[in-house]
Amino acid sequence: MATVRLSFSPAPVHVRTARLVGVAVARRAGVAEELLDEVRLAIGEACTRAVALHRQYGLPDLVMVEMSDSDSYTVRVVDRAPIEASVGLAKLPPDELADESLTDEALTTGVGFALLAGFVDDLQVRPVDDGAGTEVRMVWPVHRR
Amino acid sequence: MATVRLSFSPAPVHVRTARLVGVAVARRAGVAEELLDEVRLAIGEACTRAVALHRQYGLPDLVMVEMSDSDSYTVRVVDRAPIEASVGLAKLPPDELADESLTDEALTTGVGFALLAGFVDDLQVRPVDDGAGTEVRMVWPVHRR
Amino acid sequence: MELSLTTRAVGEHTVLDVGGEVDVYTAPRLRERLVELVDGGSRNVVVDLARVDFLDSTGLGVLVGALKRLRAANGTFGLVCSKEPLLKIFRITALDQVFPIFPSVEAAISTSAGDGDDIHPSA
Amino acid sequence: MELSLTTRAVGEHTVLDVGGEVDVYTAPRLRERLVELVDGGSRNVVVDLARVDFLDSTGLGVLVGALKRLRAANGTFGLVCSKEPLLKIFRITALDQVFPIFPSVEAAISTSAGDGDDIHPSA
Ligand SMILES: Nc1ncnc2c1ncn2[C@@H]1O[C@H](COP(=O)(O)OP(=O)(O)O)[C@@H](O)[C@H]1O
Ligand SMILES: Nc1ncnc2c1ncn2[C@@H]1O[C@H](COP(=O)(O)OP(=O)(O)O)[C@@H](O)[C@H]1O
Repeated sequence: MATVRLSFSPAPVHVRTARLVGVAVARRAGVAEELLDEVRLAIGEACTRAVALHRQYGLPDLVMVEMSDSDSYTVRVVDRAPIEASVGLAKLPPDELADESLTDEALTTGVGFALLAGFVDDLQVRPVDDGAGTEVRMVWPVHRR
Repeated sequence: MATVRLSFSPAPVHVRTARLVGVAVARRAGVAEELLDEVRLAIGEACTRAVALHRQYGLPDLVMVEMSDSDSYTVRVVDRAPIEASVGLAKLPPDELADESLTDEALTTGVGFALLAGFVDDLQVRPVDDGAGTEVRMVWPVHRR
Repeated sequence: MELSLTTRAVGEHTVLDVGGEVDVYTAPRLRERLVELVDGGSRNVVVDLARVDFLDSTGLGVLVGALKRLRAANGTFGLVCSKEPLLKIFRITALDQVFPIFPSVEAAISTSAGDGDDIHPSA
Repeated sequence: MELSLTTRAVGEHTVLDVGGEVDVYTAPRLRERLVELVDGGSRNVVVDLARVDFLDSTGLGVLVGALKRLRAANGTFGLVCSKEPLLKIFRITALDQVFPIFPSVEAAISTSAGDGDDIHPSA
């Protein structure tokens, strides 16, 4: 199996491609059927966040999703935005969710993070090793056939 | 739209992922529905050929498929095998196809090339610019919505 | 897969039937339609999510936007959803505490009909 | 999508019903099955491609391999295919001049039955 890497221009339509590939590769890697909805949602959220950041900072760079399987199914979503951007990742309390003062973007970001954190048991968000950017790393167990 | 790039370890299963992505991106790029079977087949053949070459030469490098759309839908499939390998690309005459002396690999390669040449009007096979490898470049028209 | 949007009037209510995938690519169309409804005078809006296959944070953000807009206009906003995977998404984001969520269009309509202040779930 | 292989006996013939995608990933399983059939004594083999959704050069290579194997064993080998997109693949590769291709299993069986030498299409 090893590695499948998908890189795409930061446009919403390609987030669909990333979900499609992420789930197809997960299925083949042996991720349990009942986890695939969560894999789809989590990869979608991580990519949506990356695309939003690239657009916000006007970055034409491709967003990268790397899927690999060895003992587990590991998905890394890498953006190239300045690190401070990842500070937006904080779970919002319910009473603030529908608050007038909260912008739509902040709400969507907070909700996106809640979904990532809620659906992915093994989640890491960290700066990339080289240059600007953040990596969202998600790991799911696989059942070997 | 711009660019979607898929890179994968040289394993047969990933050729399926490449077909899936290649057709999904083609559809969104505005390639006519009646061309999608040919796009699927051609991308599959180009990737099958690249995977076979990497395995033949024992190359762990990823095979790369790049899809881009501007005035047309352009797909580049890039392998990293020595250039002499692309010499295998020759259409076989019918009376040789079932000949005993023809190896299974040679037959499959010949048939694969016949499919590529037969289904893709705008096809180019050329060495990559940097290092070893061959690029199979296929172009299909798009209808703008 | 593609987003489908169908509107129908049921008494005082406007029911927006949503189908397909509501994500970062299609959510802008949902937002547009909801804004149109409110601008067109709808004050009691029910969004039926029964035929939604996929909903992400962008879609949820659009629904919260509609809730706020109707609240500001003294209207009501309710969601219809009975699929467990989708309900889980509302629970995980705590948005089940923000939206009135009903198991059927009938329940949504009978609960919030004419009750302009009841924008919060009664539970 | 996944490859499906079902074998049945019809008189002197063995009909192998193939479904799904026959490509670089699944073709080895088709090859294995065909080798098993010939090794198991089948001499008149008909491969029904009616339920095949996708066939690539690797799949075609496996079919040619079976043809050669049966020819060497003095048997017959025929394909059943009536879908135009698939027929086009045989035409483009000139393999329509190599395989006997029939519009139905009945036609395949009645044409090649017991005729051990008629491995080439009569056209
Ligand atoms: N992210 C999501 N957003 C909206 N609906 C979803 C999502 N994920 C799954 N669903 C819905 O859940 C339904 C059932 O999914 P499935 O994985 O079969 O769960 P279950 O086994 O609980 O029925 C799907 O048809 C889809 O409509
Ligand atoms: N590469 C292929 N190998 C085998 N069958 C194919 C291939 N491409 C298409 N087909 C078959 O052709 C059928 C019809 O394809 P479609 O694109 O709808 O063509 P048409 O419009 O001529 O019916 C598909 O269901 C599939 O079974």
